[in-house]
Amino acid sequence: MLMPLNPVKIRKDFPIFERTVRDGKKLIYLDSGATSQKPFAVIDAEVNFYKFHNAAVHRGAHQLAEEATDAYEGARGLVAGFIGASVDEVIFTKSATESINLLAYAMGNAPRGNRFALSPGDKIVVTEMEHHANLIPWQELSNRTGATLDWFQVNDEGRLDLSTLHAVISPETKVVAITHQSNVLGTINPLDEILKRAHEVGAVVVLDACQSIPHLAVDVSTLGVDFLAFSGHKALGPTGVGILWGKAELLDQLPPFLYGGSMIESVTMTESTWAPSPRKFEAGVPNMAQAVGLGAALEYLQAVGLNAIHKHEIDLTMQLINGLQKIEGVKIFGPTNNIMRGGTVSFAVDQIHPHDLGQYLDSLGIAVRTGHHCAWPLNKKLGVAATTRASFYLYNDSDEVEALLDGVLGAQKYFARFS
Amino acid sequence: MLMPLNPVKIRKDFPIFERTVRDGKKLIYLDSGATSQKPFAVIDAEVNFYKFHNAAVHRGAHQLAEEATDAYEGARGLVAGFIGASVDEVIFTKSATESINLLAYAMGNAPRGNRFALSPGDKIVVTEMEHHANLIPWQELSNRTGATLDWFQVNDEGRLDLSTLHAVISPETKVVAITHQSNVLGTINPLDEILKRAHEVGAVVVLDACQSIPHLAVDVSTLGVDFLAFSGHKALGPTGVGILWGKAELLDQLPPFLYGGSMIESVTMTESTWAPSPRKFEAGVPNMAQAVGLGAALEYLQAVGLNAIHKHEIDLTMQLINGLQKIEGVKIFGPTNNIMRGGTVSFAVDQIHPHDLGQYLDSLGIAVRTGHHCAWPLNKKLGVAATTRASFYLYNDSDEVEALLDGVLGAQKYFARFS
Amino acid sequence: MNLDNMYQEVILDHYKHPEHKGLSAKKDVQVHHINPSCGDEITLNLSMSGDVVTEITWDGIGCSISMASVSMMSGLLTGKTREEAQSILAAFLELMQSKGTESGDEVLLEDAVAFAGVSKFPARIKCALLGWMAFKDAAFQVVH
Amino acid sequence: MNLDNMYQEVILDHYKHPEHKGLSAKKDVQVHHINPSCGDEITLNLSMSGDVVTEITWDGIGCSISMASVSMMSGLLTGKTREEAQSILAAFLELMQSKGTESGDEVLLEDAVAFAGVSKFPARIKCALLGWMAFKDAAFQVVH
Ligand SMILES: Cc1ncc(COP(=O)(O)O)c(C=O)c1O
Ligand SMILES: Cc1ncc(COP(=O)(O)O)c(C=O)c1O
Repeated sequence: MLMPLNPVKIRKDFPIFERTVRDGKKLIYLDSGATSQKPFAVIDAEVNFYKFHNAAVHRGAHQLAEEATDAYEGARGLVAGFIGASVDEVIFTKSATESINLLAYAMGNAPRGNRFALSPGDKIVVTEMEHHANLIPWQELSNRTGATLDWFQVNDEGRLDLSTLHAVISPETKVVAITHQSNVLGTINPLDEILKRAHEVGAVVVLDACQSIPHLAVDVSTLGVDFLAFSGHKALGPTGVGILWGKAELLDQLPPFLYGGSMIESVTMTESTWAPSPRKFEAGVPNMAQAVGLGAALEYLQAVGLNAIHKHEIDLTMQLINGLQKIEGVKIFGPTNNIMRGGTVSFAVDQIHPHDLGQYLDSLGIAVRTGHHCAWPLNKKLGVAATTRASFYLYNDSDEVEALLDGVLGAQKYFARFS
Repeated sequence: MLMPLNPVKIRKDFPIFERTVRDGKKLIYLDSGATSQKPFAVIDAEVNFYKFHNAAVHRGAHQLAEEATDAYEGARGLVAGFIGASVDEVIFTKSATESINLLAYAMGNAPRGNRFALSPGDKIVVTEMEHHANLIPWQELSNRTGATLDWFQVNDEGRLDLSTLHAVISPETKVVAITHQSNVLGTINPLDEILKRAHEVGAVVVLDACQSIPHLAVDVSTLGVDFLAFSGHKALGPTGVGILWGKAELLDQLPPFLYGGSMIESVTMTESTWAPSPRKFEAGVPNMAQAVGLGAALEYLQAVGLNAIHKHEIDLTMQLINGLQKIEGVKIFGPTNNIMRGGTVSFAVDQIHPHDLGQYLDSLGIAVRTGHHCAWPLNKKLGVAATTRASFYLYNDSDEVEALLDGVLGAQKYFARFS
Repeated sequence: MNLDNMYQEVILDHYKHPEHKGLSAKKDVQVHHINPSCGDEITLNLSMSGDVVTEITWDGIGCSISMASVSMMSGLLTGKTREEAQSILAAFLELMQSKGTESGDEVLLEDAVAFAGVSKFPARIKCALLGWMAFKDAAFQVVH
Repeated sequence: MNLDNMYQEVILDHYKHPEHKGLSAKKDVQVHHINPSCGDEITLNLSMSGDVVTEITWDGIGCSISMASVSMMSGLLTGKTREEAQSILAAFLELMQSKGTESGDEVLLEDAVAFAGVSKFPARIKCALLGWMAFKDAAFQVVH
């Protein structure tokens, strides 16, 4: 039995909920899919780094440098523990966007003979539901290398159409880049079949875990993927930090991406050689305070419990879906049952453009996201230019879902005024 | 007349100086060349962003998103004001290292016909005193494109040998990447001749301003360079944020680097087009809190006054150089006068390896940097494997210089014990 | 904040009953503009005779603000000289950048002063400007 | 912190009067190791006869800790079997990772227990290990 969450108590850990919006309205934050709010523990961790231990890591023989290194490498250990990885497999980046670009550029840097080298005839596979961050880097890598880009389609239920599995992931496929959970539809993608086929043809599987890692327990030691990326700021962590995880033996073979200090073994005017991972992928003075903050965020999430968080979000999600289904003129995009889905619900309301709906909800203190959610091709597939999205996290509660449902009804009334 | 700084008063703005090191010793922080300490104003700015305004910028129609956008774009305005740029010329990166890699990769992405496209026969020019961050990205760009890498040598005084100006910057030269101030020698490089020659042959000049921007007034509207990079964390700012500045008309022509959300104009499954600068270069949810912190840092520096800071540092530098010159067995690398130099002094002490000297100083509470300072080719040129470096900032004072000089004498005694 | 400041009756009217919508068969220039952050799109046909705007027609999808704005603009600028249109455009731009401190020049902007309320919502300003920027672009292309 | 914990007399002695320094003309394997964060470098020649380490010589530049450590190690491992050398190496590694909580196995490590104090200084552990890692690499290469 999972202990249910107490969102009211949890909100007390998050300073932003002490403020109000739009002239004294309670803040109902349903935009965690874009970025999450931060608990005191995370803010304090970052602050304490600056106040007590700030120095450049790895480089100094003085006490502050030792402490900064401990804090930074300690944070790497926390991330590794959180996702079930070895410490040296965890690379700090600035964001998931950078993590995925790192991979795509590093593969582009692979010399012929390297297992990541791509050439015309090779294939990169994505899906129609990818966020731009897990689509355009691969488009561009395919442009640079001549490899072909192919993709899985999304069906009417908002799930991947895997009937084409063997055609899409063909023997030429070198990379399969896929989202774990859609940031628009809430769909959680089933990985087993894809992994089996990808590994059968010798492709590596890159998982965009931006929307899953913060919300459900993920263990890379059993998951089966080869690389995984996520952003700290969506997981209660600071802005300006992301993670790339990769299997040790693959990171060994992967060329570096950013060049500069701390990632080298030796340097002459004309040539350089590289340190081992993770150092090889972390050029320059890193985002130390942010890494430390992310460590604190993951500790916080672990203390609350990922399974409890996921269950809580699914309860809110089903409450919202059931409520929306009762409102005339509302269309939900994505699965409407609770199977393999997370706490993100996108919908449209007849006659009201999402931007106007969002503005109306905002006037009630309800923060949702409107637009294409950086998944433009998916929107086109859904036949809409934009949707309204509510995304849940551990600090939301069922009253807030009711407020949103009331808000949708209110908006219908408001915008019907002059018809 | 410049008002002299009051470092004792300034130190009160920096929480880290409330702590002691190594069993109660006063912290004498002479490692600002690696990273600077942070005033309350910067820490608070970051904290306030999280506590009151945290949301994803540019994307939401809700109040928090508006406020976050204001804060983030306001910070861009502060950076622009600080360096004399137009707002749209300021790009937030994670570090100077990323800024320079951005440029090098973006140039590598330039299609034939684009003014940044490089090919065999073209030339990239650097100097022997570059930090790895302003050397290796260009080595790798030259590897990828077939362009030749050439460089200015460093003379015995630790200054650039510009007698080869016309040979090194030849008509084939497309890029000249050069440091404004050496992070090892303290040398400030004269730009006029180099700029004149570079622009005469149609090359762009990239300035690594990591060690200059935090310490002396720099105005890009009169400086004459085409691109400029620096790190926030060396300028009292947070970790995890850097700046790339470029002339508007050049940023227009420069292809993007990181691909993902917010940097696009339109996206299909196979093709994407780009937003104008600076958006084009800022994919993903940015390091918002860090950008805001950097804005606060630059405001703090401006309030103290860059000219006063520079003068203060030069006074400390001359005090240190004069003191070191009186100690037997000490060799100083770099200019020993106060002409065109900043507050960074590297030196060697006979019979004591820098690592051991640094350790001894650390036991007195004095934090210096030892090693090759990520400028390995320069070290080789100087004929040493490592040096000891003291670097000053506004919070240092003349007592601390005395403490360092005493420390060097103490180390000589300590390590002579068993000869 | 008062939502009614933004959603003026005349704006919602234009949204529900857009004017000059439907692309003309003939035109001097056609432009296509996108608001990449929200997905709004507009196609605009411009015809000029000498210095005078003779016809503006458009098609597009977007929120009430972007659609009402282009609808109102089309009527407002038709029949104006290039120079007059520029002044009106400038006045509208100024109003949008006023952060709610201005009420707009009614002589120049006529009904478009209703957008004054939008200028308090920074995220919506680009919605209000989408059509105007398309016109600006088109007018520039007609001569060049 | 007490600096003397790290800078033991025997360590500074080895630094000032290094042993086995100067590369032998003959060797089975030569390796070159670098500490990239500080620039220390070492070249190490290893000769083995069957299972026994017959000679270790080295040259390099570096701090007192790295130079004293390779000097001491060279003496300690010469004449040992591969297996004995591995145990000593393992004991030294364990000592270095002990963060000052262990004093080291004097039977195995002999004078090298003097490095116990270094284990309290995380930034210096890699100095102490430079030579040992070079030996480990060389010993691996002799067989492979
Ligand atoms: C001259 C110079 N360039 C570049 C860098 C790289 O800066 P960062 O490590 O913050 O990216 C540094 C500092 O380490 C530097 O001193
Ligand atoms: C599924 C998915 N992938 C990638 C990203 C990009 O993350 P970031 O903007 O933090 O780099 C996001 C969030 O915007 C996302 O939801």
